[in-house]
Amino acid sequence: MSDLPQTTAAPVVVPKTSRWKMFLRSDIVWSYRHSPITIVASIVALLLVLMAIFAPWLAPYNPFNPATLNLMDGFTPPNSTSFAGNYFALGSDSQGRDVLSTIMYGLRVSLFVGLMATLFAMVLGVSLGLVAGYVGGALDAVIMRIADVQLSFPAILIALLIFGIARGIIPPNQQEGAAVWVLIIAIGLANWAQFARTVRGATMVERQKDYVAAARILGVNPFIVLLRHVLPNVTGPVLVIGTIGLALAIIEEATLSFLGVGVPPTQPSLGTLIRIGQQFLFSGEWWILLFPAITLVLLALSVNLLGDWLRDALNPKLR
Amino acid sequence: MLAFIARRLFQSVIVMLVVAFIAFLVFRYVGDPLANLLSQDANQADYDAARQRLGLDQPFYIQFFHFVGNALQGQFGTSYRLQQPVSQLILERLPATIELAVASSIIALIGGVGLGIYSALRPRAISTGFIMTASLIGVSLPTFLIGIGLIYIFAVELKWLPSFGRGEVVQIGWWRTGLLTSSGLRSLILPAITLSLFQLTLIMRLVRAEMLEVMRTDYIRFAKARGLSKRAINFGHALKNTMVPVITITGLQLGSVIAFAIITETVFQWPGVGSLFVNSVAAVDVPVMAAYLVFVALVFVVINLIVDILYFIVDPRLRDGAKSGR
Amino acid sequence: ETIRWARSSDALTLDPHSQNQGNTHTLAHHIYETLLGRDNDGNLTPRLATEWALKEGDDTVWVFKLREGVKFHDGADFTAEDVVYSITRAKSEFSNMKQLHAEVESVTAVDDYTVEFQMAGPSLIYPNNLTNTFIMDKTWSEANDLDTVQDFASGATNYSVLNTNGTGPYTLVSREVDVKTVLTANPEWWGDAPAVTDIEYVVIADAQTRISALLSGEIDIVQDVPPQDIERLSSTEGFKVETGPENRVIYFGYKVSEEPLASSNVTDKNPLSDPKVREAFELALDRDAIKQVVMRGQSIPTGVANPPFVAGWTEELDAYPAPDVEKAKALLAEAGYPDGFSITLDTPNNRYVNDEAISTAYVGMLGQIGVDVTLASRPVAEHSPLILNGTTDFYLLGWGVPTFDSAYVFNDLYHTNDETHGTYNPSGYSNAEVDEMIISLGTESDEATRNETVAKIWEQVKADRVLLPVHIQVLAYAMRDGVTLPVQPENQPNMTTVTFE
Amino acid sequence: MTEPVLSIKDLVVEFPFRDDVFRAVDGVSFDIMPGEVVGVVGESGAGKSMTGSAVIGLIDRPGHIAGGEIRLKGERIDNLPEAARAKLRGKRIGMVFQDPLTSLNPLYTVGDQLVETIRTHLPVSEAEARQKAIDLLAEAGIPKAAERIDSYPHQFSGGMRQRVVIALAIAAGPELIVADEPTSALDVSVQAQIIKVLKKLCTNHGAAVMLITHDMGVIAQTADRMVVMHQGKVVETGTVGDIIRRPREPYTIKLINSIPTIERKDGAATPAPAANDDGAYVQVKKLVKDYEIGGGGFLKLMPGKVEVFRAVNEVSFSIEKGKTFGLVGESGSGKSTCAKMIVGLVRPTSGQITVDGHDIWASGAGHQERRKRVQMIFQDPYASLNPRWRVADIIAEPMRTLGIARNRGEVDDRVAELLRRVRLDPVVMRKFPHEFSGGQRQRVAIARALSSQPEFIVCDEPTSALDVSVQAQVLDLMSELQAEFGLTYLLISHNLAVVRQMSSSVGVLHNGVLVENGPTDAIFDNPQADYTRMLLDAVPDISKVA
Ligand SMILES: Nc1ncnc2c1ncn2[C@@H]1O[C@H](COP(=O)(O)OP(=O)(O)OP(=O)(O)O)[C@@H](O)[C@H]1O
Ligand SMILES: Nc1ncnc2c1ncn2[C@@H]1O[C@H](COP(=O)(O)OP(=O)(O)OP(=O)(O)O)[C@@H](O)[C@H]1O
Ligand SMILES: [Mg+2]
Ligand SMILES: [Mg+2]
Repeated sequence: MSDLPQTTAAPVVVPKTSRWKMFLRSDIVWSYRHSPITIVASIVALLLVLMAIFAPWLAPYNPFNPATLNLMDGFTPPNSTSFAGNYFALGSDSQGRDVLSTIMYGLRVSLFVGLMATLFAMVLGVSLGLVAGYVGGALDAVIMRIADVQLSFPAILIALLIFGIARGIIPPNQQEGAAVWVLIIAIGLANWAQFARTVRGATMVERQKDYVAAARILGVNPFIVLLRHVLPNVTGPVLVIGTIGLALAIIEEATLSFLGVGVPPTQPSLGTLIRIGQQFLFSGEWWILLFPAITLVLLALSVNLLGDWLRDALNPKLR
Repeated sequence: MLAFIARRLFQSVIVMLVVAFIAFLVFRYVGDPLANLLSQDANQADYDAARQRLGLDQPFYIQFFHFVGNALQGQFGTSYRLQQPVSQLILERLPATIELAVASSIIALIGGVGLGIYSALRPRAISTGFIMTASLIGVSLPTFLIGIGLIYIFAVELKWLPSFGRGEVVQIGWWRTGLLTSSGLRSLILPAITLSLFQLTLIMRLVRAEMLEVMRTDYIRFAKARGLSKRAINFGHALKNTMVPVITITGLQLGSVIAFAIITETVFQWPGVGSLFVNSVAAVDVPVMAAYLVFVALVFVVINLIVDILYFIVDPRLRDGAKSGR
Repeated sequence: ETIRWARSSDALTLDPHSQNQGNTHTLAHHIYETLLGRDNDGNLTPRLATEWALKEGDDTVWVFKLREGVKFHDGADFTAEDVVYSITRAKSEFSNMKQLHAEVESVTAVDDYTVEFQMAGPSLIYPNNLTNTFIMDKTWSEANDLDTVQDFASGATNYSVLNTNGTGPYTLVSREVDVKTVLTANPEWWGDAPAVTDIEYVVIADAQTRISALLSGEIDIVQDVPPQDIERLSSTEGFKVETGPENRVIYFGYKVSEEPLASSNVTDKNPLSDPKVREAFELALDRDAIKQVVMRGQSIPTGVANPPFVAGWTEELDAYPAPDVEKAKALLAEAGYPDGFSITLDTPNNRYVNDEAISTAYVGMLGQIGVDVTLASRPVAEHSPLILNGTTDFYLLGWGVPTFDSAYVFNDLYHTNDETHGTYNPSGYSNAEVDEMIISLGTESDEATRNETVAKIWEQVKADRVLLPVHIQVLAYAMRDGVTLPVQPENQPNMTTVTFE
Repeated sequence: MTEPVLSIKDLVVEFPFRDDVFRAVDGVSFDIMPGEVVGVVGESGAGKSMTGSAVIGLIDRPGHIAGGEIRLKGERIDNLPEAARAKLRGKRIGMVFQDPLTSLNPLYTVGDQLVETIRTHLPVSEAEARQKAIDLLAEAGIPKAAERIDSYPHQFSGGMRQRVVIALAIAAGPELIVADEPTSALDVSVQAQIIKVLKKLCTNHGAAVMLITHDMGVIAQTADRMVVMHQGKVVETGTVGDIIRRPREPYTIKLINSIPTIERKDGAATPAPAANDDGAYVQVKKLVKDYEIGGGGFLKLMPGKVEVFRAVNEVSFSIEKGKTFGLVGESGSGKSTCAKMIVGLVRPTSGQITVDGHDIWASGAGHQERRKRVQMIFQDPYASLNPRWRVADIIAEPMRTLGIARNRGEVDDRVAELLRRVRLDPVVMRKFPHEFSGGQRQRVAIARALSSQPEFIVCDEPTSALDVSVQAQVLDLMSELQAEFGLTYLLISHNLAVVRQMSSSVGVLHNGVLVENGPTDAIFDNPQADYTRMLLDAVPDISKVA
């Protein structure tokens, strides 16, 4: 900024640096490298995600395959061998499932539900937010009023309601197969408003900017303007909300499962595991509750930490 | 300002209608209330008769019409499960929820605003880093886990505090309060903390973010340049300006405390509307569920209105500028 | 002494005839009394009636001699008129007790302390139906407009929903529905003054909170103790647990009719209509493992859908085969399903002790013989309609037998599902011969013949593998040391039976 | 010998930046005597504000004073502890910031803020402080100060707010006032008044003023001496007259030369023919724009009357092919709204715009054709380029949209050609906008405008976000391109000097009404409307230097 080109014809010299090097030099990488807690959080998150993805190969047992279970393995304490002669690093639960394996598989369910729900909320919220912010007027008013109503009800309540509707609509014998998708939609519908609000705000700011005007002068289709011009410029906040929303979705899934309206107990998520484990809090089998609970908190915490960091790294002013 | 409030009220009515409709719609599908109402050996004829008596055989929009009409008169029918007028049930349970919600709101507000200010004023202190990390743990811990943990530690292991219920209550008029007895107050501690933690964290982070933002503004810089004392800048100027956005979000958050109480009340067996709702959901007690939803919407609407009025008090720009579009 | 007593859900109403439901009766038994009681072994005992017998020469009339000198809480005397009034009320339209008295044609007061029940036909087991029908004061009821029973289903209410006037050992002090009910001893009661002088009855829905409350000393007696906590509680100093079998059997049911199953991958026929498959299902079920692990020893495995308290139960019927996975697989292969098939199991998750866990365990066991089961777990309010509407292929259910008579089981579980019978029989099982025998039980006057028929029916339905019984549920009451509340097989504990040390 | 009020010696301000250290101020030295106004000039980023911040001790972290010393009346202040420095602020050093809209706390009345400041520094009672506040406001030129004192900032206009800010700065009678761009957010007319107030105050109070600005005109009118800064260093110091007339350093010379003057440029712009010629290339006829105000959101769902604000009121003018029409007027007068209607961004309430005989707002076929003809260059080069797009894509967008070029090679060739035309090296195609300086970005924006091969370009404040030196380059480029391709320009600016230099005819907008319209020289030399005269008088100009 401070250098004054000497002649009007002065060519600008571009230093040829690879994209990778530029990425390494970017603010975001720098702030990442200087935040030890973020590094730890990302490693924990990565480990958990890898654990979830590779559960079928890593887990010592397959707790989702009832045929391999032996009820007589039940309630084996951590780091010991059951009557049936199987070893359980983190103990086994009331059904003789290996707690370590159920956690790995449960993480899969929790992460899948969390990710898909967040994605759903994101797509819905971002689209509505873009439209509301760009078109404005009555459409905007209607969308935002709906968002207000949604925000005034805690997500859990909304998810409970949607769950209720789905239960009523889907024939009973298909409910279990659909349970995961119902959860995803329920949590997604409970969380879209945050995205919509933020994106709407950002869109209203971007819409005013001259680059949008420049495109409009050309007569570019508003849909294209939204998609190609505005959308990329609102990804920052969306990413941040997405991350924090993911943590929230994971907790919501757990809470719903805890309230007994989650995934089927034969394919438990972390929340279902906690609900089951909670029954054994006083009976001495603490590991059935404790390990899934720790995993859930670790997951939510590390994702939250990442979101927090991302928020600061992308925009120090962002709330 | 009156016009503004009138407009808000109009919006609120729409919101309430939408909520009522959703409430109604949803609960028609949740399950069959009759399964619980009739005894084990009731037969099909009994079922049909009961369905007819309850009006469950009528078309859905007619049922909705009845519902709204009665709701306007404060009539939500009789609970299928508890066989009392729903409005009476809710009124009976309301004091418990309100006391819990208010107590935890106070904790959340004082703690949240205090910690938020502290961490905003000392952005680089180690204690702030600690608070910020701890606050993330606060939002990462599901409420039910916090409740279970607190009960286990403070009631079962240490035996310091009661694990459930409201303790001794005193009746004042129709209000049944637990605030006047020591056992009532002791019973309040754990649930109030459980319920407040999440909100506290949110408020704290919000206050911090807003305050940091405000601290960067020109008028704060100018206030410094004018030589005002640190106190005047931090608490007079920065805090007051922080409050404007904080009021909205906090208002909404506190509104959702009441609804959030569902989980806390369930874990602590707190005899409020939240546990009433959860028990009703399990029993498909439609009138109670519908009334509860409408009640939550009402709370939201009222809080929104209070927030708007607070806005007027705090922000002079709104008082006369509510109309100018610039 | 005061007893603070917690259970998972409250009485639905205090109108004694409105609901035929366990929790409701439990509270009512403290305030009101019935003509006959039942001891903890399931035998009938005198209560407001001191003697009862069929009228000599007419086996369609039951004669009851009433206890003298009994007073209602408001001071009124208890007389035969009150019995006539109460039974008539219990038979009236909105009463949920009316099925139990369907055979009663009329009740008449012979004198102040004698009543006669005119039955429609010979009704040998009728006195069994009287153990939960409470006697109200005619004068008080009429004064308070109580002739009509509270119409529970349509949300009606009446004076007796929150006010009481019984002859029982306790009087109502205060009631906060779903939260807390306070009772105090009735000094005028005819029986021996109970050791418990005051009762605080609180509702704590969450099991862990309930146990916490006991452990933290806020509660003296807890009902509905999860089996996994029994051991810990009994080994914790200062607490103990009383256990005993409940008069309730837990079983799996399935569609046995020819129609293909809605939830199965076999779409052209119903695998379960083949008795071989049903046998395989039984051989896959390891009842003892469920008892040991899921129920923590707190159950009594059984091979018949009939609790031992109930007349008709025999040891042979109770026997069940040892689990045999290999044989089960062979049977499946024989039936044409060498690779098994898929099916959905519907289970309640808040009704019976560890209901969901039992189902989960069974899903694993079926998995071992190659049957791929999806578990659908729901609160009972959503689960029951599936059974009543017959929209389930495979389900778990429990059945209590308040009359202690097999006919009660047959009527609802085995009779063909029609207007009046087989309400809880969604299986499609329909055996005319069995139906006929079931109907004959109602009017059979000869006890020996009746018992024979009962045995025959049991033999038939067991051979037909209509239901797959798992176990008899065990009840557990936990309490602090120094207090003893014995287990009551109908889960109707009475505080008058509490003893202190 | 009087002692200087402020004496800065070898001041260095550094920002540790990752692994690097950035020197924002690099060895600056100068003195300010009592009663003296010293102007600090230099282009954006030269370190002017940073020097001011260092003096008052409010450098944002992680910046810090890394060397040199600052003395106030001989007393060294730069190394004082924070508490002691805070005591100086307001009491001995007053500060005025650029933006009056954001310098006042919106939640407190003007009086509250004044009283608070006064009572912080002076041992007076509430009532006395209030009286003093009224006096100060009156002195700063707020009419009926006693009545207005309980107003909130938003109830004041920008100029009034800036007066309040000044009143606040002088409340405790400081010896030194640091004014950082005190007028650059204001209209020229208001700017002139504020400068007067500032000058009067410093003569009345004998305070020294450090006036930071990039506007040479303001300096010329206000300051006694000036300091020219460039890249954190002082390039030249001296009396204003000396430097403006006889700049010695090459940087200063360049700076002075690139300032456009409102004086007639010899040999420039031939007189334009009469306005509203029907044969003109661009014709604007009775353009009106009404905006609905108040009651957004939900209210729109309800019927009812809508209040209307007329932003543009029956504006008509025409532009000859290949000529430039300048549109001037103060902020909010409707200039941008006109521009937006002309390029097709905002639908006019009524009126007609034709370019080469085609109605811009006619619907139906030929829509794309019309789009091609008109292009726009925007004020803020930072906001007019999509930050997520590469330069090549930005410039190619019009070609792709309008179907001028389709295949990749052709597009790339054209983009390279366009970049060369705006004097940028084609290799920058792969860069993102944030990797350019402001002037370079504006070139990219111009390249994009040229990309659709337009004949008519609307330029809305094309240089007002740029430094004077960069402004000169961009204006030169625009003139060159006009000559080269016969472009027609509509040039919107509030800078009268720029308009005079560039355009052949001018229109003056005031509150949405075109008050005057005609050949540039005629209007500038012989204004008819009062408003035009007022505008012209208010323009600070280096040629007016005493
Ligand atoms: N907080 C900061 N962090 C890093 N660099 C900064 C910061 N504030 C200013 N700078 C840099 O310091 C240099 C001097 O800035 P300064 O604000 O003094 O410029 P200026 O001369 O006032 O420019 P302008 O006319 O645009 O106000 C600039 O290069 C700027 O980018
Ligand atoms: N979308 C809108 N809704 C309502 N009023 C508007 C809108 N856009 C502009 N205005 C008003 O119209 C008037 C003219 O605005 P315009 O942007 O054309 O002014 P301008 O002359 O370009 O000013 P500046 O020099 O500050 O850019 C202003 O009073 C402005 O507040
Ligand atoms: Mg500056
Ligand atoms: Mg403009």
